[in-house]
Amino acid sequence: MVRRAKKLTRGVAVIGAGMSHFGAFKEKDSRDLFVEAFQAVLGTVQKGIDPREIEAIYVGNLSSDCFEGQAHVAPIMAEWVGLNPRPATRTEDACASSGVALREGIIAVASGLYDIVLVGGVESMNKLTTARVTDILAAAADAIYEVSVGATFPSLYAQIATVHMDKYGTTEEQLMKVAIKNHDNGALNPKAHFTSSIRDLMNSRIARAKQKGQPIPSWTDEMEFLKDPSANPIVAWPIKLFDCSPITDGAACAILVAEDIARNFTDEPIHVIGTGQASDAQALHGRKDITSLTASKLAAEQAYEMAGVTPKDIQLAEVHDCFTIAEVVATEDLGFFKPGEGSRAAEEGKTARDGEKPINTSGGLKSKGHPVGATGVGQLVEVWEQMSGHAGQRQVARVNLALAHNVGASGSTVVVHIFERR
Amino acid sequence: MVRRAKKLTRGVAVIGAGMSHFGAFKEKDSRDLFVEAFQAVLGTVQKGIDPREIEAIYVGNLSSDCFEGQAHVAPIMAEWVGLNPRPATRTEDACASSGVALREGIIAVASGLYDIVLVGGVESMNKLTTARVTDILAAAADAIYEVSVGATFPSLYAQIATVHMDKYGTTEEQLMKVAIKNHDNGALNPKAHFTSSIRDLMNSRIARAKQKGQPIPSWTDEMEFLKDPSANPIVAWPIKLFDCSPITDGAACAILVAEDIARNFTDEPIHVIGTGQASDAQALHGRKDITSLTASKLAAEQAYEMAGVTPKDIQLAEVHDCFTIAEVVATEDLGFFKPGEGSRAAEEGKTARDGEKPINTSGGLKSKGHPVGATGVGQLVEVWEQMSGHAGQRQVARVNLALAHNVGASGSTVVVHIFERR
Amino acid sequence: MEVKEFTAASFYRFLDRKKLMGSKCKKCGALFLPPRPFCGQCLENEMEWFQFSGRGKLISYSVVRVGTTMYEEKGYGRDTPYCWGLVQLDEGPRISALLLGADLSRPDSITIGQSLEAIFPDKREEEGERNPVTFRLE
Amino acid sequence: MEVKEFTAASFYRFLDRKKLMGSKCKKCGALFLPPRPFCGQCLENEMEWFQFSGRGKLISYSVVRVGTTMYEEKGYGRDTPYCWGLVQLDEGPRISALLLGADLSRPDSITIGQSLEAIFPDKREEEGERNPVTFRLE
Ligand SMILES: [Zn+2]
Ligand SMILES: [Zn+2]
Repeated sequence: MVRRAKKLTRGVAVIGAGMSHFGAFKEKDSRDLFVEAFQAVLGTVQKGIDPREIEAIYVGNLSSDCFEGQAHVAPIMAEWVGLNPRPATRTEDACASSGVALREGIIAVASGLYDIVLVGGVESMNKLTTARVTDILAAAADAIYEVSVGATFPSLYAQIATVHMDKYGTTEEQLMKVAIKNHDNGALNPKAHFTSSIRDLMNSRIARAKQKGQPIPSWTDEMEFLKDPSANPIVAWPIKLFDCSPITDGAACAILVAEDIARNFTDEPIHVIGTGQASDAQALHGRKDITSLTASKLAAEQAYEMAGVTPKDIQLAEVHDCFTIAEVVATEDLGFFKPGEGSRAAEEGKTARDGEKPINTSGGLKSKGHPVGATGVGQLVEVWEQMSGHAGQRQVARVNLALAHNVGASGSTVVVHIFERR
Repeated sequence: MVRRAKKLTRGVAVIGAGMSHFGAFKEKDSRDLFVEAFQAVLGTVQKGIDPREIEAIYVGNLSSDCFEGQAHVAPIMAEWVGLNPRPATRTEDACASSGVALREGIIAVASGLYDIVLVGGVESMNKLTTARVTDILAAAADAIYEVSVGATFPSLYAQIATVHMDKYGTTEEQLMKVAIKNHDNGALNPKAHFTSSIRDLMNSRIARAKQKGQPIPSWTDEMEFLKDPSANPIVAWPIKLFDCSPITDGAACAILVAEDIARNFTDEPIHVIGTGQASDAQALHGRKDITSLTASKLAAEQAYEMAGVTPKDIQLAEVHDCFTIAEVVATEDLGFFKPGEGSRAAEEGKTARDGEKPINTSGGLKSKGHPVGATGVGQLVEVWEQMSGHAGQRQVARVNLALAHNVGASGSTVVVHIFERR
Repeated sequence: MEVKEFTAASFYRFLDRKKLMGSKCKKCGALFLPPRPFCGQCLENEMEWFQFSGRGKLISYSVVRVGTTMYEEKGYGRDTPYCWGLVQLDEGPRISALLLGADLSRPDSITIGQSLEAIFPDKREEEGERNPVTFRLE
Repeated sequence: MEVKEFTAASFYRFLDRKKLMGSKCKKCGALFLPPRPFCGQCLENEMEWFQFSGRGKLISYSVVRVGTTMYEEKGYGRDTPYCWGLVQLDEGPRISALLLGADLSRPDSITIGQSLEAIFPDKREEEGERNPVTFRLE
């Protein structure tokens, strides 16, 4: 059978995107976080929208059944934002759950069934202990053959790191630079989980030590801080605490409409010009090479082809940095840098806000936070804010073409979207 | 905003549907069950299909993360049937998870993104104790406000039953007739969980008592058997054991294609002519009336309108009989019988295989089994077999128009599909 | 004690203080029990707390002999059933509640439409557990 | 002992009998470890069991100081780390394995490409638990 070029039968545009605060909110349930994101998205629609016009809702969520004892979250979210009896569907592909919700929303509008769709994601993780969260996240790997030998998410990405280091000479220091850069961005994001740069964190610890009359740490810069195992302990060698994204609660929402009605809602819709999704073996051992995520390459290829653009054209990208090594690999898989050169690019500042290819201006999962089911649509929120010029202190010069890259688990699902401002 | 008539931009047809055996298979994992269903579906495509032509996969699943410690099941299913790196997405709307997977597959083909899609569902529940399964299923209700007061699924449907009895005079005996009818059907379904009629079950217990020299029960017919609390104990009054569907492991698959290529695969495609989905308050207390599921009515209305048919036209229906009362309510909500007359219709045999409106010829969830995530596509398997004349001893006279009705939880999600043989 | 947010955490804190609290939309007057931060009727988010009288009538019920693990651990089971059901408050909204005061050996002695009143057992659950909403048949 | 089906249950039973068993496609010869019932290469379902030698080389690894609850309960933790990694069998397929025999205080003493051999500790897990695939660095 001849492979057809993938094409949507109708154009789809984003008319607004907003998120709850990301952080640790033990007193809130998923539904509360989702309401906060819903109210935020309503506020971003330039000409306003009557929420009753929304025809369906897609909600990404990894595991409220394990985190909160609450399965079947989609209709609850619909109800809590006043959207019953609209169809409400949960999508789950681990940490790509809401990237997939976004994709399903796009497909649904393209199908002609709906003109206006709410897509979102939510996760509430902080009611449990870190140990239980570690277990629940590990279930997104291969429970039978990976979790059994002791796999945790940091240690899965550590496998990728050890091979990347062995093959390309990537260093622990280079990975630290990724964390520093993302915290610098997150410090400018008022809704981020961590709103401090690593230098600020370091300085506040020094100040606290002084205040308490404790021995004053000798760190003179962030790199010394990150190299000190007392400040940055090993989680799963070579992954350290500051290589990991935090355990975050949060929700994010976006509203998609058929392109032909977008200007009823805003003079500056963001057009979805590319979408791609691919799978891979769930277990790392089922893949030929782990210095790269094959599913990232394939999903990106689909999205670039549909959009008719190349990696060079992308002016800003939110990529899935659940661990610092993941950002490095993503920037290679997406074609921004050659294989093995992502770590050096980060070290040289190429991925900084003022670099040639700004990556994770939001702070990324590392600093903005990683409420797993909300992460994919959360990336779109940053793309939306940057493209519509509302990113405040994080604002990059005019962005007309941006990409979002959302990974499920260790790469067995990847979703890539490309957005255009016209 | 003017309400537009919902219409898909491209027609979609089913070219095959198949399922694993339904039952209790503690030695098998979800992936094993899914492979069995996949092999079954390949065997139902009249002119054959190269599985490599399948472009994407949607998998309904309620909670493998709780049942098996395995989240992110979609890419595993894709991998285990050799379909990596195709996009693989899990949908979850409780027991309507694969009804929703079917709907997402339809939408995806209609969108133009894919021409050939695999939809399926899977659940493996029997590795846990009944108590744990009860807990996990209860999580599909409102965990904060229903589970807290002791809600279990039987007791949720018991609420509906007590009100239906109070308002319409529905009796426990009428509900028993539903169970007897569905077991009679399931006894003719070689892949059903229970392949015995209730009379056969009764007789085998009498035979066993004789054999063991125990007191011989005095039951003379199924109704006496079902009225005996030692044979049919109360689970959540007025719901008894034989009002409940079993805890089942199983998987089901179907292949959807764009209508214009359907005849490459079969001379007798089944056309999807209507799809509807609606939500409702998750908690029963959030609804005005519980003698009916509003979401069933709304989803059916959408599907009938899209299909341009009326309830009278439907020749066969698979409806969501997780409990006997659910079947009664469904046959009313779908417009087959007037409100309050569903129980009498069942009693009078109108829903039997040879009745005016055959309901659950497969045996239904009650007897065929209810592997929750697989149930929706499992219903399509029966529709497929009946419409293509392969239902064996269960075969109803030529079926040209059939309906499948899949409920999530106590009715906070409902999906309805209408199929036509032309 | 933080009860500003219209969350489950606030609802259950009020319950411990023997108050059955929902939310009321300042715009359209719609009542929500349990409380919600966002009005499902007019889709606005200006809510205030509203205390329910705790008086209502029975809408539906079930006598449960196979309960959840949590309820089995509380001592309920096949021979020691519990009853829960839906209660319509005098003010309109409905809520799910554990129902006390019925003869559970004769479930059909319970009458739909019967009057009920909220009761507030003294906190005796494990730390971190929440007391269920509880009503007594009159 | 039922080992006919190409399932995880069969795989772990074989492992208890000190055999590292995968499946082999009778049509195209593709090897699968862990075993699969359906060939991912030629999409056929004629499989037979295939015993792996248990010899291989190290592809990647990690020394874990914050483990899952299951591993913490086995006594591993921040000061008593464990190591797992990917092993490429001599026959081609890769598998995830718990790795013994390394100096975990010096993770960089472990060398990618190192030879490994499967070991089969005597069953000492709780009833119902499965022994993990385990390899020893040589
Ligand atoms: Zn209002
Ligand atoms: Zn083969």
